[in-house]
Amino acid sequence: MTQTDSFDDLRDLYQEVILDHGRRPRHAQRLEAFDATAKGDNPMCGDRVQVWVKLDADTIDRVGFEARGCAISVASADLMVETVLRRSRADTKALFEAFRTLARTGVCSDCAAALAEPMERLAPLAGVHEYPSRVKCATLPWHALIAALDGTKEASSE
Amino acid sequence: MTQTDSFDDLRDLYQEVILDHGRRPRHAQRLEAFDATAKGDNPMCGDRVQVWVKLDADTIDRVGFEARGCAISVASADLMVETVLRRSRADTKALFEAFRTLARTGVCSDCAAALAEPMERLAPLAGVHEYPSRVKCATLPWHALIAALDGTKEASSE
Amino acid sequence: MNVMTNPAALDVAPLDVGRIRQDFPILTQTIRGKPLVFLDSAASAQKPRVVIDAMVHAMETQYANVHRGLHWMSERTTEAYEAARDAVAELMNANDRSEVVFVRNSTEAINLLAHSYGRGVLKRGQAVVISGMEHHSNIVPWQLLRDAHGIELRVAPITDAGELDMAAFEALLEDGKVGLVAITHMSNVLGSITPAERIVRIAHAHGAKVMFDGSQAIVHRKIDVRALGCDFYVWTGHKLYGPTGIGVLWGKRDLLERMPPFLGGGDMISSVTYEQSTWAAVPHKFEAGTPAILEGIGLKAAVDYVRAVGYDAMAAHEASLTEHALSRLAAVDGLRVLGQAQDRGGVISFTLDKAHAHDVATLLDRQGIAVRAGHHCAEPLMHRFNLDSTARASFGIYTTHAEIDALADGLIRVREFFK
Amino acid sequence: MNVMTNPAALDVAPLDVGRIRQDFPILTQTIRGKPLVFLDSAASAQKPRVVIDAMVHAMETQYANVHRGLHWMSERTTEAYEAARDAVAELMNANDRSEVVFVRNSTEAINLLAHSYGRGVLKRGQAVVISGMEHHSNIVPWQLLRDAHGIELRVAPITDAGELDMAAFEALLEDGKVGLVAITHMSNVLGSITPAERIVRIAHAHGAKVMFDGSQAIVHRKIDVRALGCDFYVWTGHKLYGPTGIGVLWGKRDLLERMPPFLGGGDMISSVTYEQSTWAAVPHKFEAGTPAILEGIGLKAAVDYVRAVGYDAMAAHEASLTEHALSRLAAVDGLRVLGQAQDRGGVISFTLDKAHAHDVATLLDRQGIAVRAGHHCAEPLMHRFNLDSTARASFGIYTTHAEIDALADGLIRVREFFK
Ligand SMILES: Cc1ncc(COP(=O)(O)O)c(C=O)c1O
Ligand SMILES: Cc1ncc(COP(=O)(O)O)c(C=O)c1O
Repeated sequence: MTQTDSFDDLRDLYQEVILDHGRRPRHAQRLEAFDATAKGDNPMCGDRVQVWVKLDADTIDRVGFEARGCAISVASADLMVETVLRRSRADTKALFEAFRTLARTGVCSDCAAALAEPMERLAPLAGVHEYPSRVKCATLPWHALIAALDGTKEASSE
Repeated sequence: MTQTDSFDDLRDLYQEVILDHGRRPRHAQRLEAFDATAKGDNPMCGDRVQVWVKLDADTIDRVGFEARGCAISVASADLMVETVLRRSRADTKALFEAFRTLARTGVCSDCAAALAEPMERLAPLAGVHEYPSRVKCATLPWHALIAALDGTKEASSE
Repeated sequence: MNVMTNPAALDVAPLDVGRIRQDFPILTQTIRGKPLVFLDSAASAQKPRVVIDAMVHAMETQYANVHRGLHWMSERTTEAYEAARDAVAELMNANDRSEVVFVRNSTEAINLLAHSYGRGVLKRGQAVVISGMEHHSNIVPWQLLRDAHGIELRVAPITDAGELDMAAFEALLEDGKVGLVAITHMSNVLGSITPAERIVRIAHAHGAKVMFDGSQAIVHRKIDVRALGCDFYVWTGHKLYGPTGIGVLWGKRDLLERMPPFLGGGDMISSVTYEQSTWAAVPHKFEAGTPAILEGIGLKAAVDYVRAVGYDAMAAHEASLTEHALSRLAAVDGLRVLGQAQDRGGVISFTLDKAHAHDVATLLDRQGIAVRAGHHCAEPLMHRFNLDSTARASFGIYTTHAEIDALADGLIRVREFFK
Repeated sequence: MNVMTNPAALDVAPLDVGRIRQDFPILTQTIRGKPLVFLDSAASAQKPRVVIDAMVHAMETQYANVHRGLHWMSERTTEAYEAARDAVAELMNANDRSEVVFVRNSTEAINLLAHSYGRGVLKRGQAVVISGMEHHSNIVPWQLLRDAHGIELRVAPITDAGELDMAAFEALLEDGKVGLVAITHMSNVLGSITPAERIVRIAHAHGAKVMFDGSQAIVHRKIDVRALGCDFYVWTGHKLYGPTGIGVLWGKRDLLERMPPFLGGGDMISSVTYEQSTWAAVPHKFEAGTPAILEGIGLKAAVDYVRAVGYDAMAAHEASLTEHALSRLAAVDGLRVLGQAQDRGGVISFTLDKAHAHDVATLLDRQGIAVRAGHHCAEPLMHRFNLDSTARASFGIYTTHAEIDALADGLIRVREFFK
């Protein structure tokens, strides 16, 4: 039971990359200078996240976040930041839709080819589709990010 | 189907005496002179009855009633009058209890011996015990009578 | 009398009643040694095997409380329960699944509306219009609202034929004070179907919202809330071959969003502190506490079943039964049918001279035939026709023409008996 | 820690858990290939065969709407449904069956009370006291009452151990303004059982009525409302091994009689005219519309089942499970149990350092173990302990010591995983 491979059954959902980003998120910080910010709130479980965005014209230049929640929501926020940096608003929204499909269904078969590479980074989160209630943990930071880009102050993943 | 004996299945509940008293009640009248009166009301089905009582000291001298309801409630009211005439209040209440048992259970095995003869007159109503909701039709006039004797104005068989 | 459309004209395969009856285990029962002839479906319908099985399957293989569980059983149960909302939304052609609020029954749905729309949106001095043929469940909640909140209650009269008096109805709306029209879509006593689209047009023209009590109508007609154009529509699961304990309030989303909650508690909140709580989004805002989970699952099976049978086939079958019943009953000496609406469903109330309705019901029961007798929770309607009670026969998809013949024959016997 | 009475001391035959488990078909399920370890009974309990069978039997052999039918099916269904009232009255040692009002769940029961007692009997300026460990269902209805009706809401604090602070509680009552104390009989988060008799004594001495939220307590303790001396007691069927969709409000008859109705509609009236309606006698005054008939029938089977097993045996079994669990969990590194009440039932909330409660629940689920995670509909209580969420394991009569070992072992794995 204490052998590493005995965690196989747990690992399919909590892959190493999730554990790692959940434990040591690289982008968990409030930005000093930012163009937009929004909060996300999952009333069903109490998860909360805030996202700050610095833009460079239409391109996302920096993103920081503060999250209070489970490993999945923190890891998802951190991976999200890495995925959207230097992307346009439109690309980011397309990524969100693709990720939402991935999180809900476990695959994103009809995702645009252009998204294939960035989506790879998010692939470790595909396992949440088995847990409908955890899907919201994974998508919550994205909801907040999109809300910030849209100029809405609050998002809910309800 | 039009032969008389084909009604056997209906007759066990609606014995001839019930049909007869239901159709042509002998005591369905408002008394001009009376000592007590009360109404009875079955809100579940809309049956209504009013009973008037003339007393001779402690003895019931005359009873009249007006009923709006089914054959069973009218017949029961009429048979009730015939049963309680010239009886004391106490006897009447004992009869009511005995009748209530009869109507609910179909028998009154532990009825006081003294009641055997008057109870015979009420025996045709025993069949209602198979119809819990019709039991109330049969006991409604009794509730009104007892309410009148007790000086209460209204009774409900709910 | 024009009883709905002629089945042939509808171009649907006629209902195979024999096959349908095999889906309802209870129909093989005997009553007092006679085969059960169940003509009380308007009070509550029998349950098909698929409904029973769906509930049993949930209890035996996947059950837990819903919405907040992160574990397998809870996830699966939540999916099954929420699938009922999808099924209902589709059944009614709702814009959105969030417009479907689950309640216990029609009665609770109307009370919810009387509370949350009545106290929360209507203003003192406004009026609510009901009709002269409402079930108590669509009268009393508005009386309570009237007495507690100063909302006027107006009653649109009905004609001797048992139809809504449309001129009088419109006149009631003329002063512009009416905020809500709450009217039955089909009378549980007369069988009359009200002209829903016209009611909506008139009400909306006068600035009033419309709620239909579809407790009966949903069993007989395909309900398309978008086509009807109404604002709220309520019905009750147990009459649509589903379990007891679950009913539906459908409402337009923006209206539901404007309404304050009704019951407070778990599941309907967004956050709670002692000072203040905030509410979940619709429909959850109106669903406090552990919902009727198993009943939702059973209701989904009922909705699927009804859709598989098909409303066209059901309506045609019932029209044919009703036509047959009206003609057979017309031949019973001393029998009077209450109401002669042009547009009617499979519910027929009647009186028999010389025999009180309760005696009629009991004597029919003696012959294995179940009909209802009484005021049918519609006392004011009874009074309108100077009656205290009627007997009522009502039909479901499993009702046969032979059962209607049994009813007519049974009534002839009752009549002879009381001659 | 003194967890209830030692089973041996109670002199009852220990529960034969193996036999009990055979009564619950769902327990043979596997989750992700692992045997189901269901430790979420406090959210909703599984259903024994007898409950399933009772509901199926009704749907297959005797079903119709209740109370108004004069025919066989309706008479039999009414008897079966009303027998549930007798069973509940006996279970709780009520004075009278008419003191038992059927509602959907605890949440509706409390809302009914907040409406009918709160608006109908309490006066503006009076206060209601709840405690610091209430479920949202016993918070939000009183907030709605406060905001709509000017009733003050007071919160009796709890201690760090998770017990009601009795001195502070009594102090809240001192000014004599408190009309009602509405307090949980057992916390669904901490497992704490509140000192019901003392609460009643203190409240009554200050002129306040007492309602207990027995949603959890009824599952673990024999409830004798006459011995408790309380005025109202509410619980919910689905936690006592019964179906969803049915719950109980018990109230002293004279109090119920003084309360105005809550929902209006069929079955709760005595007579209806447009001008005015009058109400049926209790309990029917509070039961508007077609009740949860099948659920009442299922609840009766559940009550009979629980009584056959016996509360003494159930309580002893749960005490033994709880003791075992507390000692096994104490050995898990970084695990903290919330609350250390002296008197407690089989519900244990805990946190694990390094792992969020949701991750704990998901990782346990991966091992076939169902626990709940979140705020457990008790946000203010969470905040009291500076938490957003905990994981919670809760036990039923079918829970085994081996399942608790599985939980402890599973948690050790989770802890390792997140190390
Ligand atoms: C203490 C307590 N009160 C109230 C409730 C609400 O019960 P229900 O959701 O059945 O209304 C629960 C359970 O959810 C509970 O544990
Ligand atoms: C027209 C109508 N409205 C309302 C109701 C009330 O339905 P429920 O008792 O299920 O609330 C009924 C049936 O009883 C009905 O026929």
